[in-house]
Amino acid sequence: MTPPIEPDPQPSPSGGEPRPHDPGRPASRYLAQGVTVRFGGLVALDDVSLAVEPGQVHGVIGPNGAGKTTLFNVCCGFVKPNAGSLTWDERELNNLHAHDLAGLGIARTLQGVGLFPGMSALENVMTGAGVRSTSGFVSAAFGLPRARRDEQALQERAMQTLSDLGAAHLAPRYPGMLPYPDQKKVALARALVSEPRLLLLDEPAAGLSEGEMDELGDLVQQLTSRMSVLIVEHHMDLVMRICDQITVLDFGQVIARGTPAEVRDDPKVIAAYLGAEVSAGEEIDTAVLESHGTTTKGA
Amino acid sequence: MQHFINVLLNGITQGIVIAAFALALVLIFRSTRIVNFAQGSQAMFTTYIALTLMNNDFPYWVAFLGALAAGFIIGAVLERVVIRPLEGGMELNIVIATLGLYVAIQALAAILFGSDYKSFSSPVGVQGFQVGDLNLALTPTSIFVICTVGVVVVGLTLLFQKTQLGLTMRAAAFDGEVSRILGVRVSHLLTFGWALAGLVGSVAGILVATGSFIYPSYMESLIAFGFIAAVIGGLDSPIGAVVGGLILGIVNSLVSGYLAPGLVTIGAFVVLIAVLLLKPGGLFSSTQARRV
Amino acid sequence: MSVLEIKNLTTTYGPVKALDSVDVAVETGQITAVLGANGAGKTSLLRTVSGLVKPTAGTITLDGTDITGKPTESMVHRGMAHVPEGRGVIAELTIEENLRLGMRGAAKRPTDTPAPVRTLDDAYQLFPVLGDRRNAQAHTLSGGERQMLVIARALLARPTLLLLDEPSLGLAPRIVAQIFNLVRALVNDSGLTVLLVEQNARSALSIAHTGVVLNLGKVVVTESAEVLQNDATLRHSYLGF
Amino acid sequence: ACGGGDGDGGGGSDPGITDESIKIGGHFPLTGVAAPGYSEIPLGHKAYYDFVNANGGVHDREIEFIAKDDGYNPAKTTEVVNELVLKDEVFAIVGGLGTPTHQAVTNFLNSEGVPDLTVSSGSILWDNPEELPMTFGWQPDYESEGKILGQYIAENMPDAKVGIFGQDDELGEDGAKGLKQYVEDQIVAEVTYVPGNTDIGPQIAELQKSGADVVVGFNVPSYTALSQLVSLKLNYKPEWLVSNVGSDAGLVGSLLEKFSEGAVKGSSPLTGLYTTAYMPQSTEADDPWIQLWQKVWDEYGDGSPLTNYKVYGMAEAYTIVEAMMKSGEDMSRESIVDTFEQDGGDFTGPNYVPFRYSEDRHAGIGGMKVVQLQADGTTADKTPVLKTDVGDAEIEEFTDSANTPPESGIPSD
Amino acid sequence: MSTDITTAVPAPPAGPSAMQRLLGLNLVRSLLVSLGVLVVGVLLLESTDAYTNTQLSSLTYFTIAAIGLTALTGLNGQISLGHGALMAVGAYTTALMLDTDSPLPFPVIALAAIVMTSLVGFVVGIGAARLHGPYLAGATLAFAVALPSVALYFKGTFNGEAGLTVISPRPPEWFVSFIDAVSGEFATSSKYVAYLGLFCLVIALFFALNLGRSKIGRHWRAVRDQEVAAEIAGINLGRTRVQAFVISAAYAGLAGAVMAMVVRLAAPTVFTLVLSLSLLTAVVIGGLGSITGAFIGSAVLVFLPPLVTDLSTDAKLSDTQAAQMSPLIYGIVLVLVMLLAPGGVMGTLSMAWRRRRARRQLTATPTKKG
Ligand SMILES: Nc1ncnc2c1ncn2[C@@H]1O[C@H](COP(=O)(O)OP(=O)(O)OP(=O)(O)O)[C@@H](O)[C@H]1O
Ligand SMILES: Nc1ncnc2c1ncn2[C@@H]1O[C@H](COP(=O)(O)OP(=O)(O)OP(=O)(O)O)[C@@H](O)[C@H]1O
Ligand SMILES: [Mg+2]
Ligand SMILES: [Mg+2]
Repeated sequence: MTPPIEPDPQPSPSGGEPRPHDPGRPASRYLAQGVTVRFGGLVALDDVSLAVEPGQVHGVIGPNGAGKTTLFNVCCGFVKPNAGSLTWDERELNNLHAHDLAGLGIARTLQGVGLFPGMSALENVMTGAGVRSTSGFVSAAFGLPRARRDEQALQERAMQTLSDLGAAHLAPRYPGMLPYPDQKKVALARALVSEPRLLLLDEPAAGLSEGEMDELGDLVQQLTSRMSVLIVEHHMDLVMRICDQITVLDFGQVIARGTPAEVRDDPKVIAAYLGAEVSAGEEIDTAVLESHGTTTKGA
Repeated sequence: MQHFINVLLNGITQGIVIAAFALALVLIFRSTRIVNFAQGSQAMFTTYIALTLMNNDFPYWVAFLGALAAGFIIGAVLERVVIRPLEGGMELNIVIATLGLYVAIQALAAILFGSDYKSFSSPVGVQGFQVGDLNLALTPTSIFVICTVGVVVVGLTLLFQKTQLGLTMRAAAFDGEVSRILGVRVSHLLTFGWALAGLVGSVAGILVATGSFIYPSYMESLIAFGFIAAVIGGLDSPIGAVVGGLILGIVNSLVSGYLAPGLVTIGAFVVLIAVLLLKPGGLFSSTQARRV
Repeated sequence: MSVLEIKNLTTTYGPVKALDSVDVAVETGQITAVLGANGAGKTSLLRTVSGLVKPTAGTITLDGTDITGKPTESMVHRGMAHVPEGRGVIAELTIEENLRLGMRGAAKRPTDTPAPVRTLDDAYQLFPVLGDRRNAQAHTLSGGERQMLVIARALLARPTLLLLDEPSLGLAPRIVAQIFNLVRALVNDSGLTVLLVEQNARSALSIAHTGVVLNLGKVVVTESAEVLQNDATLRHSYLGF
Repeated sequence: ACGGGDGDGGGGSDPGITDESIKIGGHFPLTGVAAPGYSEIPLGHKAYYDFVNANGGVHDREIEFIAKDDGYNPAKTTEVVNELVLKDEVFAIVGGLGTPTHQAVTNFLNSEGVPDLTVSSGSILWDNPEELPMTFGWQPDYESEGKILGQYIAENMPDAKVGIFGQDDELGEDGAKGLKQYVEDQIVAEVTYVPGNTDIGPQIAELQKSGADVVVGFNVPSYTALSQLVSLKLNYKPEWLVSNVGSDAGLVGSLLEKFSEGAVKGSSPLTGLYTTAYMPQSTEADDPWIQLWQKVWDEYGDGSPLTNYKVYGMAEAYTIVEAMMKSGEDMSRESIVDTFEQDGGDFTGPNYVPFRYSEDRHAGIGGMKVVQLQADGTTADKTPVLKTDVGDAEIEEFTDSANTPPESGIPSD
Repeated sequence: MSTDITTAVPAPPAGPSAMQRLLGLNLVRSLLVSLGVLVVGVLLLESTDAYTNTQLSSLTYFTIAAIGLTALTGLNGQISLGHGALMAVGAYTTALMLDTDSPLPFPVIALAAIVMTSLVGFVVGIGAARLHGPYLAGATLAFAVALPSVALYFKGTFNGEAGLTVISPRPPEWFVSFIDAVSGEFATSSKYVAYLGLFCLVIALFFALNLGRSKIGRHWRAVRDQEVAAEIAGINLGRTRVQAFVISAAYAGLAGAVMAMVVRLAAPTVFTLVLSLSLLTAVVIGGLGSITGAFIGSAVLVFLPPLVTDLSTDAKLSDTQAAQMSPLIYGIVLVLVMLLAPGGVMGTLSMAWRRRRARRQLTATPTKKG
């Protein structure tokens, strides 16, 4: 049933160890193949495959509990799949750990915001890029110039990332004191500061107003010049507007994939996820109500 | 053979007492998510109350009940006066406050009751049973202790698993705000949780004392072992506390009987680490929360 | 008649004024939508009403009784159920235990109040996924599944006044539609009153009778939903669509 | 030290001594696990000094005694001894209690030149005049006691299988060392316990398994009571010999009384237990020394009953007062140490055997007798008073008659 | 002078040159603070009596250990109830190395103590890295209770219950003449030990200040605050936790080395659970995460008990009663501090300061939403 994923359009460059991270390189393809995850008896993901093409926004949608977050967690090493493989930079990611992500040029935001409450916004962002500074323990302990230079460069970059998102003024403030959308900005800056080539966004629009959501959409589209984006979202307006490709999950299986237009009209997707607008929903409810005989049938 | 049986029996009786104390710790942990270092001191204090009653010619059972009542009240009062105002702050603050109570109550007991040894008689005998040629390290007192702890565990398990009260206590402990929204009287339940723990703690205090001696710091070694047992058991489960206590008691006894008494604490450490390496949340932990 | 009357309500967090002299009247059997940008004070309004936060000034009257400053615990028995922001499941309890806690609230309610969700089975029928997983701990649920659990739990308390804080957050469109329909059906059929906080103003107004717009803790508009939906100027200036 | 010795007139210019007073202090576990029992020793000291002060003091000087709590923790011992020496500026440290605790301060006291008198511990460490010229032991050392018990077993129970129950420190070790000199080949089991761990079931079970029918305990009193209880639990009934430290019959007996079902009323549950005595015990109401202590305690104590710990404290205090008396009007730190070395062997306290103090020995009481507890709570002598010493010193009978207390109750100069 | 390392907020840059100055200052500031402490320490030691000197030497080792624990608990969020046992490792190492006819110079011995303790800390840290909250507390508590038994078991090396006595090092010539020059007094070995403690403290302080403000400190805090986010940012949770534990152990080791010389003994009874618990107490009542707090908390622990005892004796209580008053008051003080100043001394001060600033800002500019 599942449409097969076409073979890799870019032949692997010959020889040479893939370098862990090189922001100069064009984004590459992220491939998940045959991913299966079981929690006890529950099959959360069943043979799921997906390919994020360079410079594209790839959406994952599906009903609640379909396995979207689980797929995300597999993609970034929080959940070990029972079967399946991940490929990135023409290299298979065996035994992926979450802390390897940053080094691989992959960044992710969390459902919710997950900022460090005990640090200023600037420090939060700096932490996002921390792994890239090379100075070590000794220079830190002695406060050597080398560590100082590193910190300085890092701070500048973090500042730059914040200003790119129009959030420079937040730098010295603590997350707890920030309004929700500002927190989301800081969280995004923290993901972007490491200059990733693949960005994983888990429900980034949750809790945003429509205006803020539009802003987010524009931003994501701008990012595609530098990276690919994999996004999980329930706001169809946003998804349909910004995604190049969409994968639809239901009960852990891929039930459809294609462009927004293709997916939107897929009857399976409508049945499982979008729902046929209000009238279909009404039936469900009245059924519940009637079963108790409490209905006095109005409207 | 007799030696092995006796080392084992000794381990079980020691373990069951550790378990009783661990139970009290688990109760507090369930209701406040902290470890109450003052538990031992509270138990010691109520045991002195029982002793005072007994010295005034009240029978053992009256003294026992008196201690339970005192434990219940002390637990409730401490929760209201000291713990309640600290809730919502850092966990460590509560821990430090309980450490303060631990020291202060012990000092108070020394001032009020004196710091010398006092013997605490047993309602039943302290002489071991003899089966044929076998001298068993088992006395009517140890059977009394085992039965009492058994009753407490069964009671607690039923309370938590089968009753509305138990359900609301657990809810209140895990998420106060949501529980309040659902109409659960969280503040009363937390107080009740401490009171109940105080009561169970005083059971442990008396059981340790029964057929032995007390002095203001007699619960000291039990604090560490009780805590270790509770952690082994998973901190969250009454059954876990009992299993943890028994494991610890038996291991201690075996180490003492077959290796060297000096290695007992090392044995306890090794067991604890072994358990935690296999299950970082203890043997009977249920929650291994989803992180993302 | 108003079930819930909020007069001159002011709530502060330290120096921050989250609510500033708010007046809202919620009519019996109606859906009142509270709208506004992030940080406008919507959640604070609901939390103050259900007693989780103590107001610094003002009164809240429920069915003619002044409930200002009354403990949250008593609200369920007065017929109020609160679906908090952010999926307030008790993660360590099982799904069924969560629901049973909800049912406790119904115990002290008059039995003759019409209520569509009275038993665990009703809840499972409403959201079958909950039934399938009834003995699983709630933390294993996905984000949306948790939201369903919380809504079902609130309904089990047989409330007359339902406070919903962003119920659509993280739910699939189909479920959002289902829930909104359910809410409307409950209001129509059993006389439930709903105070609904929504980020998604468009869908909220589609089921609401009245809309209240908050901005920086102040009520800036109180209008019928119809007017709000149709008045482009109002929509643009306050709701951003 | 800054401010040291200012305003001190009188005999010597040493700290802590003026025309009117002599300030001395000691460290004791007044709180914590070791407090029960041991915290009574300073009470004994205090009562006796009060008695002396009320009767004219030492050469018209009042003795001011400060007991500081160290909780049996050497780190705290260091702190409180620093405080006593540097802040309170005591003349001498007396009765400092415990081996590990006191060991932490001996070097300091000796390098500061502070007399360190009558250490309350039977370790042989205090007898080291070369390196610790200011330090003096008081009670018999554990090794000598072990020897005397060993000889008694070898002579009177030659076929016995002997088990050792020892505390896991120098009390148990030195005691066992002495014991083994005489009964090495009779020993069938040797177990130890760690103070603080009250679970001694496995150890007693081990002794029972070995078939030991005589057990020698080098332990503190609470463990005597515990070992009796555990033996009862195991139906294990060997002959018990318990070192003096652990045989406080009054204390242990009263502890056990509640558990001794079926025993004859009023009889001690410890009846038949062997131990040693190096001075009269609190239960010997007829002994003139005990009568003195009782009188002192009745007048200057806190109303609680007289115990062996208090007797111990008073006896130590007696030694201190005697040394002060003998040091004369112009006592100094140097002179009191001299007195110990010159006259210490002739001190007239309640001890059956004199102290071994001399210029090259700083060891305390040099012997004891083996006694057995009787049903009426008294003791019966099983050996004459025996005198011995560490190493391969012979055990000899000591025939001099015991001292009696002076009429006044205060040693003369 | 702010030595608060948890809330080191890098100021937003105001142009590169200003920032360079600011960052450059970090090292300078650590140096200045450390030197300041050194000078104050010398002044204190030379202006107080011999007894206060010994209390100050206790303060040095206590503070060193408290700083290490502050780093672990305050910055990395790991609770340790086992730091007393780690100090034991340092102290025994020191005692063993001093127990020869010609012992190595103290810096070498201190270094050895640090290395030994770090190794033990590494092993414990690996076990601890997977554990959280009360489980970690339980494991470290078991460690604290167990380690002293090693000394009891291996009697041959560690001399059992009695422990190893430490002969305080004799003050070298130059030190005697230095003290003579400063205060005209004769330098005792107690004074020498106090100075050694002070030097160790200053060095420990210098490193702590640098680390706390560096990338390393930031990563520790990240792991403390939000481990999932930290992990995603590329921080290896396990390695970072072990690193924090080892550093913290190194501090405990140094503290143990100083303690061995101050107490003049390394014995099991010195390193009881109580020591570990008092360290944690010091860290919390001073103000978790603040180095100044570690100083204050340690000072409370060193100076309060004797003070209470003295006051009680002055109030005509008997020695025994006075001795029991001390823990009673101490316990009550702990409870009261937690009730009245939940952020500890430093936390409460900085909170008051921040609140005042916020209020001032608020009155200056009416609330505006971004
Ligand atoms: N640790 C776990 N143990 C048991 N079941 C789990 C666990 N984690 C996830 N599940 C289950 O796996 C399924 C997929 O969950 P997942 O969180 O991936 O859904 P989702 O698609 O992200 O849903 P939503 O849109 O509601 O966030 C759900 O039914 C969930 O309950
Ligand atoms: N516990 C709190 N402490 C301090 N300030 C708070 C707290 N809760 C909310 N605030 C502040 O009060 C104001 C109103 O917040 P509230 O959560 O009520 O807004 P909201 O309209 O529900 O926003 P959202 O759409 O993000 O849920 C905001 O400025 C917020 O930062
Ligand atoms: Mg999800
Ligand atoms: Mg809100």
